[in-house]
Amino acid sequence: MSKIGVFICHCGENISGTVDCEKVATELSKVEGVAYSTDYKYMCSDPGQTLIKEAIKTHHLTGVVVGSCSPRMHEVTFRKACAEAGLNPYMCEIANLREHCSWVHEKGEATTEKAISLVTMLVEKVKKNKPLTSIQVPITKKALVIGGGIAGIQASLDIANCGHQVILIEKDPSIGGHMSQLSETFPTLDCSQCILTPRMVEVAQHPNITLYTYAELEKVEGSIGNFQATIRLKAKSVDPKLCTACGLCSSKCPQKKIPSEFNAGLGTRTAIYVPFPQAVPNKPVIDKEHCNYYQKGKCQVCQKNCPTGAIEFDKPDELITEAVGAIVVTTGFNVLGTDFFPEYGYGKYKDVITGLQFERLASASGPTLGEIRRPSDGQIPKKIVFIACAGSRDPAKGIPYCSKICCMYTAKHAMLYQHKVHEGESYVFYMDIRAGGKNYEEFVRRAIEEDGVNYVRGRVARVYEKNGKLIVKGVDTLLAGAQVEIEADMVVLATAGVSNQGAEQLAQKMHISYDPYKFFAEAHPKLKPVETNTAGIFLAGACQAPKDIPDTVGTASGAAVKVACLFSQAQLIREPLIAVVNRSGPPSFSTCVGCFMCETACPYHAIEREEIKNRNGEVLKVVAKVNPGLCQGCGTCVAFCRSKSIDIQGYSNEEMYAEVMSLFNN
Amino acid sequence: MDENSEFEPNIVAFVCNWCTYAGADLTGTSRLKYATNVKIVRFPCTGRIDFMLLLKAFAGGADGIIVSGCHPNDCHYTSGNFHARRRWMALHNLLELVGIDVRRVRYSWVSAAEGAKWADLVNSTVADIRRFGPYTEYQNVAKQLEMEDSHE
Amino acid sequence: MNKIAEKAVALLQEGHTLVLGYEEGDRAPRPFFCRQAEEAQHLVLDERCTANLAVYLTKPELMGKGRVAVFAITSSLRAIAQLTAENQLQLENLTILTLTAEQEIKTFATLEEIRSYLSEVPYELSDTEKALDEKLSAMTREERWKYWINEFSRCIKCYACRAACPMCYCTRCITEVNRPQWISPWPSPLPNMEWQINRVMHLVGRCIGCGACGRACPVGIPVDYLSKKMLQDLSEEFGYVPGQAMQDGNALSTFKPDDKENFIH
Amino acid sequence: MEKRYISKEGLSRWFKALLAGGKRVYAPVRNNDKVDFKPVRSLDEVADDYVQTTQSAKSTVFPRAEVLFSYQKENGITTLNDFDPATVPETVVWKIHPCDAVGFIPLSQIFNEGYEDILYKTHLEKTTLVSFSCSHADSFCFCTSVQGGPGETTGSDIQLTSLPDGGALVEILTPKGEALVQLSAESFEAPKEDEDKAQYLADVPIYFQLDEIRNKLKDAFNSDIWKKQSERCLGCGACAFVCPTCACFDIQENPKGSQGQRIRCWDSCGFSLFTQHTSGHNPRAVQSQRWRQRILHKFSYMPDRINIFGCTGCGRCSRACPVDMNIREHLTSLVK
Repeated sequence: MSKIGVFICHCGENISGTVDCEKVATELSKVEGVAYSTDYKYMCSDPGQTLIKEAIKTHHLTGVVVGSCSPRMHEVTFRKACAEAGLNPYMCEIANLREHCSWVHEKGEATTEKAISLVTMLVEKVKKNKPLTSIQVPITKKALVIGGGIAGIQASLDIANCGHQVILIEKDPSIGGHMSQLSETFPTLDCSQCILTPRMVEVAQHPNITLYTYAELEKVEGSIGNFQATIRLKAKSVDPKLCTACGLCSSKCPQKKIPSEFNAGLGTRTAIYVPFPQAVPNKPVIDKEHCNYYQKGKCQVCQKNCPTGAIEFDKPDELITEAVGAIVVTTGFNVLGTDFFPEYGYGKYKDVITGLQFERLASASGPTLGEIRRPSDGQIPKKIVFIACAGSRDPAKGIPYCSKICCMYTAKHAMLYQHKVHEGESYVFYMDIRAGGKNYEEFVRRAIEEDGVNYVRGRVARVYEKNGKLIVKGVDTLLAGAQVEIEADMVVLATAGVSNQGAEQLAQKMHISYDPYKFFAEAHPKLKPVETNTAGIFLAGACQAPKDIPDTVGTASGAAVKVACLFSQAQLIREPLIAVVNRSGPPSFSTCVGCFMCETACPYHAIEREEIKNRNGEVLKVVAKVNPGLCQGCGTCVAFCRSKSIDIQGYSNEEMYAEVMSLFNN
Repeated sequence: MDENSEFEPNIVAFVCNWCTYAGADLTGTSRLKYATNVKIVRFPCTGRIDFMLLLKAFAGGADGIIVSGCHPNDCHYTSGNFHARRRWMALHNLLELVGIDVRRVRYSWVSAAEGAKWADLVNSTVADIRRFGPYTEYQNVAKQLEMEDSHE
Repeated sequence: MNKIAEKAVALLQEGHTLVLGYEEGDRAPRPFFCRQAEEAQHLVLDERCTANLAVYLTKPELMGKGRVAVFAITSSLRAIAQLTAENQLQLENLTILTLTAEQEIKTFATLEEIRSYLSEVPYELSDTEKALDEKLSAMTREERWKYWINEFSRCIKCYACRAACPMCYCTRCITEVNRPQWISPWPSPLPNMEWQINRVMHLVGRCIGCGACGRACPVGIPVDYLSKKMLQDLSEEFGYVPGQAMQDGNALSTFKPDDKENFIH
Repeated sequence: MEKRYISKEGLSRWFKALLAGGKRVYAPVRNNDKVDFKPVRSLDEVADDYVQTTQSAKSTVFPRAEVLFSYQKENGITTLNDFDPATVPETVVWKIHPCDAVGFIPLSQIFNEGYEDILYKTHLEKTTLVSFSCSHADSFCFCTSVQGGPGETTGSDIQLTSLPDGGALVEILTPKGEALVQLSAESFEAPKEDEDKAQYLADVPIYFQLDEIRNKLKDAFNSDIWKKQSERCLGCGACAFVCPTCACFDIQENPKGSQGQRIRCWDSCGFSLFTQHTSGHNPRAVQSQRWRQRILHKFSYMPDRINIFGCTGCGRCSRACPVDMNIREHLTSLVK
């Protein structure tokens, strides 16, 4: 038999100004199951809370309803008070008499009647409430960071510096990512490698970081606090323990014409190679696709030349499984490749290049050692055209979004060109200049005003070759659509940033959401910018959307903090307001029939499959089970389940039914 | 009409905790006034709202129902409101098929910032239901235990 | 011996423990459980066979542990495809056969084969269903309410509609849930309607439109109209085609961010 | 038993008199292809040209749902409103078939065995059964095999046999029947002496010997036949709900705040939930056990205990079954 206590707060005069609180308390005392009912000036005050606590003890209350301000204000306060008096906090409910009643209605009988209804509703609900206990999930305090670009590096270092173990995996032979390919960085024009490489070394040497390069995620099982990640360590064909990085193998390798990924195709490399001089780890790998031995069965020149016998052909990939408590995804982005701009002649004319290729030309470690030279003939271009928004903001190209970084790097490119080719002329075709960021606008102004870059607002319609020149045809929309034609020596396309190859498959492996452009989706675009819908999996950097370095590093540190917060707890404590699939004895075990349609209804992939077995281990039934670590308590599955086999604690079918039907009891 | 001018409809609102409940809180803190006829039931998410509760409310004697939650793309749980919307699309269609007065169910998106919209929603719903009159058509059938009464 | 019987004998000899088909009944062919070769001669399969045999496939006590063959008519195939998508059937334990328009016996090896066969047989309302639809669509809202309440008031809650439906395989139906008692168990007009609304809502994106519910109703309430009409009204928006399971789940367990409605303001 | 003749006009006059007396009159009414008992206001509404109504007339005496009592609690005091016999109206069931009328005999025995069910008793007392002998039968009818017949008068208060002239031969069987005749005594004439009721009765095509079947049933509990017979049974309640003798019911609560009703409503032994225990255990876990129960209850347990069959041969269950579970066929197959 329920013994419910009802406590009506006057909230000074905020409630009692329009609601007859005394009458509400009196009427509620007549409701079946109400053992005690009273009103008081300030229920949330110390004496008010004491009143509740005393009543719980004196009247052996089984439930409490406080008629006061919004539960969003003081639900926690009153539940805590109940807990202190020995009543399960989830046996306390709040009727919103202030925001939903006294403040929105005039003084009068109808307002008091409504208040009585609101409290009665919660009395009927609390009669059906069940005591709940918080959910405790153990945590493996080790994080997995996927992707060794600047985001992954930053996140790994932050987590590691908090004293937690980190496993960092990178699919390429070296960490560093796109940032290692950049020349200078905006808006300060400091050398990218100069600021990055110390971090790369720090990662390699950090006692809390285990680095696996040339490694990819195979699969993930488990949930927040307790993931099992299977990692594929791709065979490098070189034993890093024996290799001294002397470089003899590379210099002897007969395959010398492989386009270098690091140089964005502007240089070449060998089949056994270190991607760039500052690579971490600085040990070569054999690119099987281009290696004579792997492709044709003979060569082995590297093996013959290796002084330490480090070459190990035909070693298979290795799969390792690591238990981790959290995952940070920092797999970065890519830039649009060839064939995408036939109208700009990319892929057709050697001197139409991407922004990333320009970075390599401008980089001191690049194929031209930092001199801006045309790929076609090595001449220094006298006139150069930069085309912004190459693909971006172009729904016709399927990319309606802004790639965000192009305005800034284009300004930087033009500036670098002007610094390196003093007599050169540079033009930038743009749609809008988006230079929102600290010192960004000033940077663009400097390019225009100090370095004399010509900014032309308009789109380029076509680029074609004529007499050894690249003719850039466009319009200047600021000059009322005047036709512009520039005879350029080189054209640089600020191609759109797109999601990385394999992003979709990776998302599916981890059960995280992604947008139509295969960028990974945040749990909330504003308030949960580094979380995913899967608890325990976080995002940082350009895998979410194109981002510049400051934003990337910012989100990486943000994600690292989320991981550190999780790891700072002895156990993960969660509110028990989660869904539960019923269980009963044999022969049914559960009323769930295992249609698993709830699986797709759940935004959090919290529905798992449980096999119910007999003593001989035979599977009798497969039923749904809610992972309490993943469930966020939205209850979508509850309303969806046809047999009502799933219910949600705190908002159960019985509770909600009683609350609603109380309105119609008379 | 005149008989109904005195009629005070009984309306129940099923709202989500994160948007509409908070929006209604904002109506309160903004001291915007609205009719007393609507009582709010708080759900974690519109995705949680069982369509049977709507039918039960009508059977119990509700003259009108408001169902409201976060705007599309604003769901606290990302997609609960999208699931809810589909469910309502199906339900709405079915209720029309069997001749239930769907004008009495008002679906809305009210965000936590739309305190004024909540007040408007309540007031316009109350005004509409007052004009439609009590939902006796449904309530009379709800009272019938024996079937023979129904078709005479 | 007809070729259905011959095939059944062969199936039994191949090790099937049960061949599910039809035999002559009092008014029309009825479901028949052929477990012995001697019984196979009773089997028939023609356009008079309307019962949806898929309803039996989810009853373990009838199916047993052996291999089962089923002579499936089009609606049974649709049900089998949907039941498989709902994890209720393991196709590897089933041999599914049908009689094609050319009167050939066709055996399906995979779900994809069933789906591709079904995609050649578009689903649409019959003429009588269209006539009822026209009649009801022409009614005012109040007339429709009177019509259906009058119909539902004749319901005796025998649950033949549920029992005959291949998609109603829950071991505990919502009507049997009593905490809370969503639907009053006695056969009064309103609980009868509530039951039908539940039944139809539970079939959204799942109903395969076989009409078994309507045929089963002993008092002749056109309950199948409701689920079929919903199927017709919503299939386009929800992208549901009977027998062709949806991409990533059920119509009501998935969504499009740009789902179109005109009543949420 | 008195015999009379009533002309077509007399019938019409008498029927008006019944209604004028304030009685509730149930009669078969056509609704599309189904005919069922409904309250009527004129003889024109009454259907003819059918063999059998979909449902029996038992709901007139044993309603599908009925309030046993209601209660309310106010200011701590609970008031109980018990079933009030005075609220039950005088009722005439017009044009039921002999197989329906005779069905009230086993029903009464079930409801009165050891304890008199006041609701059932009151309903039956206030109900007068006007049966019409059968002029048509179909292949589902088998009344003659279960001790009945198309002109069987047991259970009826009055039996009419329709004559080609539109009038009817009247057999007044009980004082209740006599009272009904008295409402319009002038409409009744002396019967024609040479009129032979038998010539107007239907020829029931199906007949089988039940004795042998009953003998077989004695040891049939563990037989495999139930499994075989019930294979296609879907487990719905159609057969039980259309049956004139099925009497199973459930007791349910209809609470609303601090008031409520206790309701009795029909139930069926064919439902899996019927015997399910709270623990989850179900002594009749599968449909074959439930089918066995249905047959044994009607043809073995009832005759053994209360000396009457739980079947009147009306054939409704066979007609209503969505999968053609023909009871005659299953009974006769027991002895094949």
